[in-house]
Amino acid sequence: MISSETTPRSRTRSLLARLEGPQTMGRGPAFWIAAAVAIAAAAAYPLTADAWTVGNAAYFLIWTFMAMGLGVVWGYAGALSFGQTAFFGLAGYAYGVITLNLGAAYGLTLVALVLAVAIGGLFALVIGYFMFYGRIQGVFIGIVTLSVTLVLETFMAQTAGPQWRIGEARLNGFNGMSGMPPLTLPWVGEDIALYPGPSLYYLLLGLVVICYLGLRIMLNSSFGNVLVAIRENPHRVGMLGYDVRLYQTLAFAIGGAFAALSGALYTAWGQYITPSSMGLTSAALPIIWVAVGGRRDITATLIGTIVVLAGFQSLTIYGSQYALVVMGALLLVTVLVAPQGLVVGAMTFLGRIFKKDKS
Amino acid sequence: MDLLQNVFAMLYQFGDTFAFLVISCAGLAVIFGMMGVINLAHGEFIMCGAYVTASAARAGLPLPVAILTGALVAGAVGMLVERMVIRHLYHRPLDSIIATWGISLIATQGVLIVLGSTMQGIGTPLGSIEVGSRSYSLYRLVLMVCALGLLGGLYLLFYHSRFGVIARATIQKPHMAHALGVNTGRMYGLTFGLGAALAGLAGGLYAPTMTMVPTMGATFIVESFVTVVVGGADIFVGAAPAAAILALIKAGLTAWYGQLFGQIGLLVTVILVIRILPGGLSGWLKGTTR
Amino acid sequence: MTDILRVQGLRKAFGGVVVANGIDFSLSTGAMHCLIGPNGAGKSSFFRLLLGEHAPDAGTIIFDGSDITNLRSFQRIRRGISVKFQVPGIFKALSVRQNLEVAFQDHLNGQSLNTKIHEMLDFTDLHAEETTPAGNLSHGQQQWLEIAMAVGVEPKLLLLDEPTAGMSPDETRKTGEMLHDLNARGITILAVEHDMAFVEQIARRVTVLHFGSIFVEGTIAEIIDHPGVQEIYLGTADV
Amino acid sequence: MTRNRPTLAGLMAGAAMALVAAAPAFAQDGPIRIGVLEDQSGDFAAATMVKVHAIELAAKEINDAGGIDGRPVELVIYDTQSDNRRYQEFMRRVLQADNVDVVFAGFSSASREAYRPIVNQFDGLAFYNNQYEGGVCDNNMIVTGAVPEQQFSTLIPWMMEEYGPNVYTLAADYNFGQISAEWVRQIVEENGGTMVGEEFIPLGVSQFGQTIQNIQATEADFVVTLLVGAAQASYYEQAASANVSLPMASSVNVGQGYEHKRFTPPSLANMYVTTNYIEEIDTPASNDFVERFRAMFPDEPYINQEAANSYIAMNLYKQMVERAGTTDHDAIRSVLAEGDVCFEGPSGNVCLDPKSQHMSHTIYLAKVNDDHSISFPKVWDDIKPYWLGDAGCDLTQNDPSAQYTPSAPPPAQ
Repeated sequence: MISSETTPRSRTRSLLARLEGPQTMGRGPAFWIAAAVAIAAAAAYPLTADAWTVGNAAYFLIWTFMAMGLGVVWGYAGALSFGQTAFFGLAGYAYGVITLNLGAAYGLTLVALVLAVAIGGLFALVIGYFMFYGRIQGVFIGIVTLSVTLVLETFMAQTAGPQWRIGEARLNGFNGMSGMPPLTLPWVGEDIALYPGPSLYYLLLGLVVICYLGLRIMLNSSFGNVLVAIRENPHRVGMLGYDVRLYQTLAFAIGGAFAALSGALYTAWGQYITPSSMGLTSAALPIIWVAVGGRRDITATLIGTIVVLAGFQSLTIYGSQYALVVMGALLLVTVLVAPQGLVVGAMTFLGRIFKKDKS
Repeated sequence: MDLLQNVFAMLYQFGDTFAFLVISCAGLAVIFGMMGVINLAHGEFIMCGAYVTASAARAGLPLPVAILTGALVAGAVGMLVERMVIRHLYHRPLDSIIATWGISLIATQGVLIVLGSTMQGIGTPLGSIEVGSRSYSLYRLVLMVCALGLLGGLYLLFYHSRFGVIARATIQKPHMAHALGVNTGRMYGLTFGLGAALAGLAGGLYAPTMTMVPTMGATFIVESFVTVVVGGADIFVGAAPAAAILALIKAGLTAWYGQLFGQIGLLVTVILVIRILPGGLSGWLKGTTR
Repeated sequence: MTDILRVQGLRKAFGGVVVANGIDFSLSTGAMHCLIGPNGAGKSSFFRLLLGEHAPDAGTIIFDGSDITNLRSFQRIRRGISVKFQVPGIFKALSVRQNLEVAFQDHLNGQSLNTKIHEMLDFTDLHAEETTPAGNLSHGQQQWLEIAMAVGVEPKLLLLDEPTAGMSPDETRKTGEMLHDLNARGITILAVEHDMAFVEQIARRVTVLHFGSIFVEGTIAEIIDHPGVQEIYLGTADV
Repeated sequence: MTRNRPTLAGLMAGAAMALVAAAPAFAQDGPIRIGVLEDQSGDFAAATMVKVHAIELAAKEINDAGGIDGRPVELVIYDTQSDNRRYQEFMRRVLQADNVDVVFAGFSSASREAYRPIVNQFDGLAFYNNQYEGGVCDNNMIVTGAVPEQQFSTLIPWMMEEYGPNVYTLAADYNFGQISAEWVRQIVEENGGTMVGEEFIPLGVSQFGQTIQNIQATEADFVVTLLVGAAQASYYEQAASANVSLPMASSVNVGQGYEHKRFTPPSLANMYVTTNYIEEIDTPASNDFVERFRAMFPDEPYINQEAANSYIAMNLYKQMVERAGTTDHDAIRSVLAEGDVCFEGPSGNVCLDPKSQHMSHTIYLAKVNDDHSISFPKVWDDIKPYWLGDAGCDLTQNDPSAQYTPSAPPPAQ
């Protein structure tokens, strides 16, 4: 898209210019100062919090990738996937199988992470090709993707027998696969194993920031322009000379790769992956995070996911058996009162106040 | 004799699966197929029907009356839900998924809190019949008859009654119907209520054969969605043949390869059908695949 | 003059309904041509066949010297066909500027994209609405925006499906002027239209479709005087 | 396991880690904190709510009697919602943030496997109070539930003698069902019987028409039903209505999900279950336990084997801490290694096996009658969890932190 006479520097500048744009909320110095403050606060957080809270915060960050991926697929490209967990689970198992066979030395766990994401993304590419080039549309995308994840779950649940092994790794059926090493950084002397705690937290925070900014650039680029146009009116986009199926498939693969990143990280975090992470309940969760936060904006998706995860967890801690009832009610309220999502609603509200003050 | 016995066994298995698919998908077919609302609380309407039926039966009502009570209560709850929630979401089908999922969460957990984690069952009536050396549940034969009766009844209702004609007109051309003086809001409410009542009926019919727990609706939901999706938008043209084909696939795979393949086969079928026939069976049968 | 579009023996049936019954049609480069016919004559289906949204049962479509019969829609667009639909096909949630960006970014970027967008805002007189969501524009403005999107890609052939549907007489007249302007820039125009006054304003030649075949073709005056045409319209006046 | 490696996290959050390690040292006079992670909502709630109540009962009794070694017991309870992820979250929380001394956790085997890596990482101590498929050889786990060798080596030979040698197994298609079916197969063969059929049912299946026909097509003398979950429990009603009048043998029903109370008679009639406790057991100790339980929780629907296990586990823990004089895990394990940690509880006398850290049981054969009342045709005293120890698991020597199965036993020493 960038013409040939541009120098590397102006190319960087034009990429950075894409950090802002009509596809993402938040612009101007005020927004970026707020973002920098948020990141700085997130970076300073482990200094004030205890080990569990930091590890727990890292755990929340793990899920944001899947949510942002779904945000791209659903919020931006307009295809509601009910089966992101298929890519999540596949990558989780891939990480387990690869690390159990290769071990954790020489930073091989990082290689495993990359491979797992690639496998998940590739599988999403195949499913996306199958769907979009097969002219599957609307709610049927949700049903096909849900079927895919349920097939995987049903299949994995019965792999308890000893014959189900890949190299050293036993799939271990419904009880789940465990014993894989956590992410390990090669280090002078001894490798550093990233158990949940500050080091894993910083790694994840860095990844979240990179992915978030990268997605902002992508969504405000011409690729993102076409995605939202497809969401609004796929027919017209085709009649402007774009291959709609290709764009949808690519967006789906990107969303799948993000879900896969969550899956591999989750497996490394808990050293455990189970078929139920691909089941109906798990499949519905990302949709809730994204819907409650606001699907049409990547910032809202990110913030919303963390807020909802933390909120639901504290509800479970303090609300005991009423937690699920409150969750259900929250969903209803969101849909009826703030259909754009609670975070988008709040951001719009703040933006309005801010503008009023200025004028 | 042996051959006859095997033929009957196969027919029984097919009929049993067919009945399960038809009865459990009818309510969803009305709500999803006609109104385009993806109702994830379908299973909870089924649970509602089952619980009411069981309570009514234990209170001394004869089973058929208890089942009807279950259907009516589920229908009333459905109309209430439509009024309070679904009505605001007709133009946002994806949001209705989320809203109905919320309702489903509230219903499942609410019932657990209020009524406890299980409810005593009511037992399957009618006993069994012997065919050759094997015995079969008579009640399940009744369920097969009910499935056929249900299809017939719905056909009559939607094609040969005033309500049905108006309902179809309202849902296909709401502005036109409104201009003709139809109370479209009421028609939507009634149609949704009918779908919920049919789900309640499914719960009532299967209540005597199942474990009564708050999450019991979940065992219906995948099968119902699969049937409706394979059937396509027109439930009468699509759902019955879809149920027949799926029953054949599922019963066959289960008989020859075991339950696992029955389950997986069902899901793979739905993926392939959507891929090959985007309009579902009804779209294909009508020859207007768009 | 060469023909930009040549259609031969085009046939398409849905079940028993024949929507194109062996259409032979050609359009010379630079023409300004109208397609008329009663409801159900097959006008929209003909457009869909040209655009590749339906695959024909038989026949060929030659565009700009090459056979495009088996190409997919977006590939035909890339060869230089563009279209404006009857119902405004715009991106309602996106701003006017974004609509134009999406339309042009595929072959323009940076400053040249900006210049083009400004040119099109001038052309449609939508400068003031640049950041307005397109869904908030008036009906006529939406139609113009879509025309701008359709012509901004600099097509060789522009298809218009009832471009003035729902417009006020003033807007209709303005639209006619726009089309003349575009035609003067070298874009061949083929329009489906009901409004005979508008047809008279823009078309040099007119083709009448009836039951999926070409009934007659000629100048506007010839068509109006043609007894068969009157019969077709009167005969189906109750539709 | 890699848990002995130094971690960056460990270094940076050293203070918090030290807190965990040091907690017993300076909390010697404070309360003993016990984490309780059980499913109070979701699919498993029916069988597990009572476990929480049993632990509360034990805690109250212990506190009323002066606590453990003079220190009161404090419970930290979380609802895990039948969701493996909640186990991961809350196991970290109780070990890291709440600094508990011991955790009582888990119903499903999947939930146990979800939290086990975390217990290992923090070198915590967890009681798993459920009957399960067996085979967990892990120094950080103490298992009080019955395992297959205890339930099947008693049940199957008895059934074969009573009803005949032809056995049909119907099992849930996951680890518990598959491993249990493996045990049944092995025991049937050892006793000269024949497996006339074996069928695995995916979790969540609720329609059993074909299965019922498959059973009827064989010459089975009895059916071993290893079905799990509410959906699969629909089998009994459906089998009864199709008049499958074969006796049933099970290790999983009645004892935890009290199906005989929930289903309408006689769908469960003629089912034989080996369990280490149910509330119908008519001994003075059991009756006393039921009375005390109902006094505190009058609305309790049923007191199952897991409730008894949890209650016993509390008392075993009390005994071990008092004998060790500390809540330190190594000290507790060395008490356990002495091999005489026993408790005379509601189900009779039980002892912990030092090699596997599993528990011996009195096994009751419960028969469901036509009216769903329970009778006990046979009781076996002191059935030991022998398999793990025989197979080569010896936690007093080394800690593999693994789960073994008969077809994947511990590697030869």
